[in-house]
Amino acid sequence: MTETFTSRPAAGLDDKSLLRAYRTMRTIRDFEERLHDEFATGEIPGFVHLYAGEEASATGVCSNLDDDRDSISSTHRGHGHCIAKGVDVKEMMAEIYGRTTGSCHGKGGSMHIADLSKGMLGANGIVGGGPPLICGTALAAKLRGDGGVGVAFFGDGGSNQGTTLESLNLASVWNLPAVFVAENNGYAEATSAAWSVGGGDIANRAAAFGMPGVIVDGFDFFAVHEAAAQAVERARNGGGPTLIEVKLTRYYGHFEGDQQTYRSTEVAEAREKLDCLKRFRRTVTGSGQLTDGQLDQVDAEVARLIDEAVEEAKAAPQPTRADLDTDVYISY
Amino acid sequence: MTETFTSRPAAGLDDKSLLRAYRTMRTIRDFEERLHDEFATGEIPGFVHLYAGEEASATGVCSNLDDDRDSISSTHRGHGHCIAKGVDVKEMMAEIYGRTTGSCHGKGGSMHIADLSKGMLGANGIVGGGPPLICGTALAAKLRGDGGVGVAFFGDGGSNQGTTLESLNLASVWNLPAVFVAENNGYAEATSAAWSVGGGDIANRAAAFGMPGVIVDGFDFFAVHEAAAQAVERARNGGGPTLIEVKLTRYYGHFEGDQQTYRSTEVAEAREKLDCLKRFRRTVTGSGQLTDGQLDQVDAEVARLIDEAVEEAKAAPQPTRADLDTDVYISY
Amino acid sequence: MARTISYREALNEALMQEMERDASVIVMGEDNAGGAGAPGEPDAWGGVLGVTKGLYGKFPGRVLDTPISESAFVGAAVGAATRGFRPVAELMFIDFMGVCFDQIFNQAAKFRYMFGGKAVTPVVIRAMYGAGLRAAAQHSQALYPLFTNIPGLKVVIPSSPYEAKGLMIQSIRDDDPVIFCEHKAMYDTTGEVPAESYTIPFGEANVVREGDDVTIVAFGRMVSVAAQAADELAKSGVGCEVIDPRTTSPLDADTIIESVANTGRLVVVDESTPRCSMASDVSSLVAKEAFGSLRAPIEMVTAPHTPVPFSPVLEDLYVPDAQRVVNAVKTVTGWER
Amino acid sequence: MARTISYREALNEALMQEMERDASVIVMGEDNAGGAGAPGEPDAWGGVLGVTKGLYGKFPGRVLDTPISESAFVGAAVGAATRGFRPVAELMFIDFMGVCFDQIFNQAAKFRYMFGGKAVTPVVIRAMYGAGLRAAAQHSQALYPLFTNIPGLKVVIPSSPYEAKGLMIQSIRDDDPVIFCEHKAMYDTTGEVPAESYTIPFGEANVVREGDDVTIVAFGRMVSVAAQAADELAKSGVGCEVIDPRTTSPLDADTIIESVANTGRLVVVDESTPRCSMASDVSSLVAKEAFGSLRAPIEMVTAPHTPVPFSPVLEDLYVPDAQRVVNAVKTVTGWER
Ligand SMILES: Cc1ncc(C[n+]2csc(CCOP(=O)(O)OP(=O)(O)O)c2C)c(N)n1
Ligand SMILES: Cc1ncc(C[n+]2csc(CCOP(=O)(O)OP(=O)(O)O)c2C)c(N)n1
Ligand SMILES: [Mg+2]
Ligand SMILES: [Mg+2]
Repeated sequence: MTETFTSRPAAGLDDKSLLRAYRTMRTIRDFEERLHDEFATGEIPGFVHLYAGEEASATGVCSNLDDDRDSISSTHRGHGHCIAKGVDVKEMMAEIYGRTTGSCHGKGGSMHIADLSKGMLGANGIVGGGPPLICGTALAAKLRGDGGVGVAFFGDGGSNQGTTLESLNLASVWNLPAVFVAENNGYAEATSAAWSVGGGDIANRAAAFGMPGVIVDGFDFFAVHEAAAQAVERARNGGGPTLIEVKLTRYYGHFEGDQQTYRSTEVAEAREKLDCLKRFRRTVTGSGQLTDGQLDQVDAEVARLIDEAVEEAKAAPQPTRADLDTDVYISY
Repeated sequence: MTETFTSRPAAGLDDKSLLRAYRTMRTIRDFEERLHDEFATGEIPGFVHLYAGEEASATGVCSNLDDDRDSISSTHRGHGHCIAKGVDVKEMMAEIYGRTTGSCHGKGGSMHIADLSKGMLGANGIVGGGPPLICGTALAAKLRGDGGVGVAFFGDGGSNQGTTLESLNLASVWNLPAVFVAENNGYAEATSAAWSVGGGDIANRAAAFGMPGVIVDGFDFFAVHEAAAQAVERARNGGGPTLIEVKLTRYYGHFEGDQQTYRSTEVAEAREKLDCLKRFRRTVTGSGQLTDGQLDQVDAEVARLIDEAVEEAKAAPQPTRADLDTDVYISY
Repeated sequence: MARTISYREALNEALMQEMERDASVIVMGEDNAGGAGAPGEPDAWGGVLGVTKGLYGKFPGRVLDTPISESAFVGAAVGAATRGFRPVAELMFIDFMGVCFDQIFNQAAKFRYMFGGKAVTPVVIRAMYGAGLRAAAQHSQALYPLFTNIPGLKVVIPSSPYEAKGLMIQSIRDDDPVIFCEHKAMYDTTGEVPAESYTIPFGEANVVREGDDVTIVAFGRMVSVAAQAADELAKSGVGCEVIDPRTTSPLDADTIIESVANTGRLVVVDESTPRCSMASDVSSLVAKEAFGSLRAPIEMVTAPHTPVPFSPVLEDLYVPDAQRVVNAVKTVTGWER
Repeated sequence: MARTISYREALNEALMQEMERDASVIVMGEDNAGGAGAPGEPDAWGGVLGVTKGLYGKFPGRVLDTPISESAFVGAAVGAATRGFRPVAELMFIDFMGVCFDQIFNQAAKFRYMFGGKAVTPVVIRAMYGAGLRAAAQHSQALYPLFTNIPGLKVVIPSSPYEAKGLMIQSIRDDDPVIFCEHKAMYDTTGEVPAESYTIPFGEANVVREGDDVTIVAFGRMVSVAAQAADELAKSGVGCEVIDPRTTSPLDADTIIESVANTGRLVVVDESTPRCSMASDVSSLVAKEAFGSLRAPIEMVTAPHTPVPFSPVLEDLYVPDAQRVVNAVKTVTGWER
């Protein structure tokens, strides 16, 4: 049942959609690169897991989703999913700095950025925490009959967690409008996916639970977009869940501070030869749909946005004692 | 990878082994039939889940196992596994009656009968509780290098529990000498396996985790024995885990008291046409290896054993207040 | 109009009425309809002990059977709650929390705080607790202290059919995640219950009976045990005030403290094991907030620090009974500084 | 011979020495070797915060990396323990208990009792607890009360490098299941630790400092916070007896009760959330067993009933500090009946 997607031409996306996709990927990249630098200064508290390198996955999938009826769950490596699902970038940055202007008022931090109004159910500090939740949002959409889908992102490491595996089965049995996106970046912390994922490809697990499984090249926005489009379409039409395995590479360590002694040249190679942003640019300028100038302009705008986001975050107020015990409950 | 086993001739088993297998199956059957009757009198406390009808599974698998180096985990429906792994029948009966002479001094009851000295890690009240434990006993055997194997029995319902699915993966990744035996009796409580097991056959899940999967007819002792023999052999030789799906039927309700409104004639049919004891008898007398007389004698001996077990259990002492708080810890 | 019905029927009626009233209420759990995919009738079970019986017949699309995968379906209930539904998920035995606790305590319980006040997660998780059915160590625990420890959860323990119905309706309407603990040995207990819908607010204790000599705080099934002890003690002239907090989180501290201010003595009766329990929780509250009123040590009547034994003889010794409560009251009333 | 080493090094040394001494000791967890299957060095990580660093190099077959599947590998540790091994499994963050609690509390903890005294399950589960690293709500909890509630588990909370080493060695040699709670913000804390192997028995509190005015019971990282407060209070002539119980289960009740018999006042300092906590547990113990000695209400200094906030400002307010302990002591010493 497992099928491999390869790159296609711009797959019928109009200029506006292409520009939007590029802007999203560029925003994620710059957001993460900047965090990498800022983290090194010691000013950012806590654990930060960067999504740089994996942009085509979140963007390719979420470019098929609506703000309101569609929802996603994410992981500890959640910034890319948040941005792709439309969470405000400045609020995200402020959250990572722990400020009251942050998405979560400074109470969540990098690992818990959420925006339920955008159908973004939160980054998640628990590996395997998201897939069960997505069974619920997909169920809600199904019961409501609004054609909505739920998408669970998880890693190769997360594909071994019982909660994830159970969710595949539940989604299949309930015939839910759900899409499971396994982002296989080759490692869970320092542990190789080639070792930890019994059975080889994660996509192979789809058949075990009665759903289609596909593998896509995570450097190729178009391949991801297309695979997700088919899965989302199937889900919206009552055809049930799909498991998509996206193969990709993370450009930084597991978290900021990781010395990455467990891998060597693959990142440099990926950055050089496979990078999703470079490839996207080659494709759309090569086909003549967009010009380098258009893309350069996006780059400039995004750079400005990120600068502002960091500046504003640093200037934003910290929470105060009064915030400590609010919002534990809705009613007390 | 999924392969279906069908019945074979007596598969090279000598008379003694055949008689032993028959005795085991008969003991399980009589034990359970008698419990069914005794439960109706109201004298047996708690929840009792009967294994009647499924005897060929426990017996076929455990006839490949040694007392000391091999271990098994079981389920809420554990009597058959216990008997097949050599737990003392009288102690089991006494345990079910809650007496001090019971396998667990009356503190465990039907759902927790264990005998660690026989490598029987306990019936288990938690669906999916056993497979992780078996990863550990298999690991112990592997580290010790004694050729031992660990066998986890679980039901169709249990095949959907995340703990079970994780264990399949861990056993595969660690290349453990483990055998996973999914006893698919068609139902988890009132819920049909055809509905709850996404992906159809449970054996299909083997490939997802990188191990062989086979399906066997659970009414056929020889098919189970043979499939298990191959899996155990592979495990002992460092070939890693196997998933065996045994298809069978439970003759009584989920637990004693279940009205079974969710199924109709299948039990009567199975009892009549498929029954493992009848079939075994036909096979071994048909091939001339054993005579009806020999088997009848076993029947008589087992009947006596069960009578005595019940009698002795009823006469055995109850625990007393002094037992209430002993054995929580080894050292206090 | 009040009729005499059972605890089970009271719960069933609460679910039925709320499903009728509010289309966003959905119910899910193993065999909650019963027999999904089976050839027999679709409502074959209606829950393992019959609490959800008949719901599927009335609201077929809104009562969902589940595979045995508590993390997935409890998580699904949580997820659906964030999207406008009011799911009631059945964990069956509270002892099964161990295979799905993450979705409860790290997800549902923390969303609102972690997301800066922006999440609404009105999920109810029903679970049977308690000893008495000879169900042994993995099916008899009284684990509400574990949930009470977790900020973000509300924990409800109804002590009678009347309480069961009103508290269930409140649980469903409440916007926070609720752990609803049903004592499995009480399903056949009967009592007066209004036919119409009503709610009982959280965090407001019920003073089951008044008295001036000793305050007894008891939870769930222990409320009737405490009341029985109080009856007994009344014969010898000892007046017990029996308080049923109804919810352990939030806890009605004021009612307890006021009562102790009057009686000067406290006994807490808790079916759970003693360490980090509700018995210790209420004791510590009073030792801090009402110390000046206390005239005797605080007695705790709990299960022992052991798993629940199977043997009926041992299980009967395990569960606190009226005699032990009487003894505790005698200890505190007989105490001289 | 004692050297100054860190809490992390003390733990590592304990593991190393026990693995050397006893071939049945094995270690497992996510990246405990580090980098299984990766092209780099095999001991790339040695645990996420480096506690198991170097073990794989010395004992390659006995240090196992695991997939992210806590139920399976914690259960595997439990299973191997029933077959003659002494596994030390790392749960990494104690907050991850929610995905594997069943194997701990329904399996390991109950085997001995449930099987009538016939099981031996010497498993150690290491887990990091506590706030301070800005790791937010799902990576900062102090969940030891949940384990303390469970009969059959022993729960250890070392408060210094010396305690860490001795208690770890004892945990490995102990025949019962042990939950070993390491405070992640203490890994770099240094102290004097003997180079040779030694054990610290369970259930024997350490009187960290003596004093006659107030008893302070504190756990884990809170021991140093309490000691700091005691230093501060000593300046104004208030003598605090600071007690580190070392293990919450078993709990050394006698030492606490004797101390309160002398001081008449108690403050409990507990990093966990307040409900059904160790603060409440110790308070209730004293309110029952040492009431006659008590001259003031029992104060509890705990985290608030909220998830752990990410914001450094809020997290610093969240964790009990010396000032709050000082205030509590002043409350109890200033109290007049
Ligand atoms: C239940 C649980 N176990 C372990 C961890 C610690 N942890 C955080 S991220 C991670 C690796 C995740 O790997 P993967 O799923 O492949 O995602 P990636 O980091 O590669 O994006 C681990 C082990 C956790 N957060 N939750
Ligand atoms: C974790 C957990 N969930 C639910 C239950 C309740 N329960 C006990 S047996 C059972 C059905 C098990 O079905 P299956 O695995 O097919 O075994 P069978 O009863 O058919 O032998 C259920 C739901 C349980 N004991 N543990
Ligand atoms: Mg990964
Ligand atoms: Mg079954």
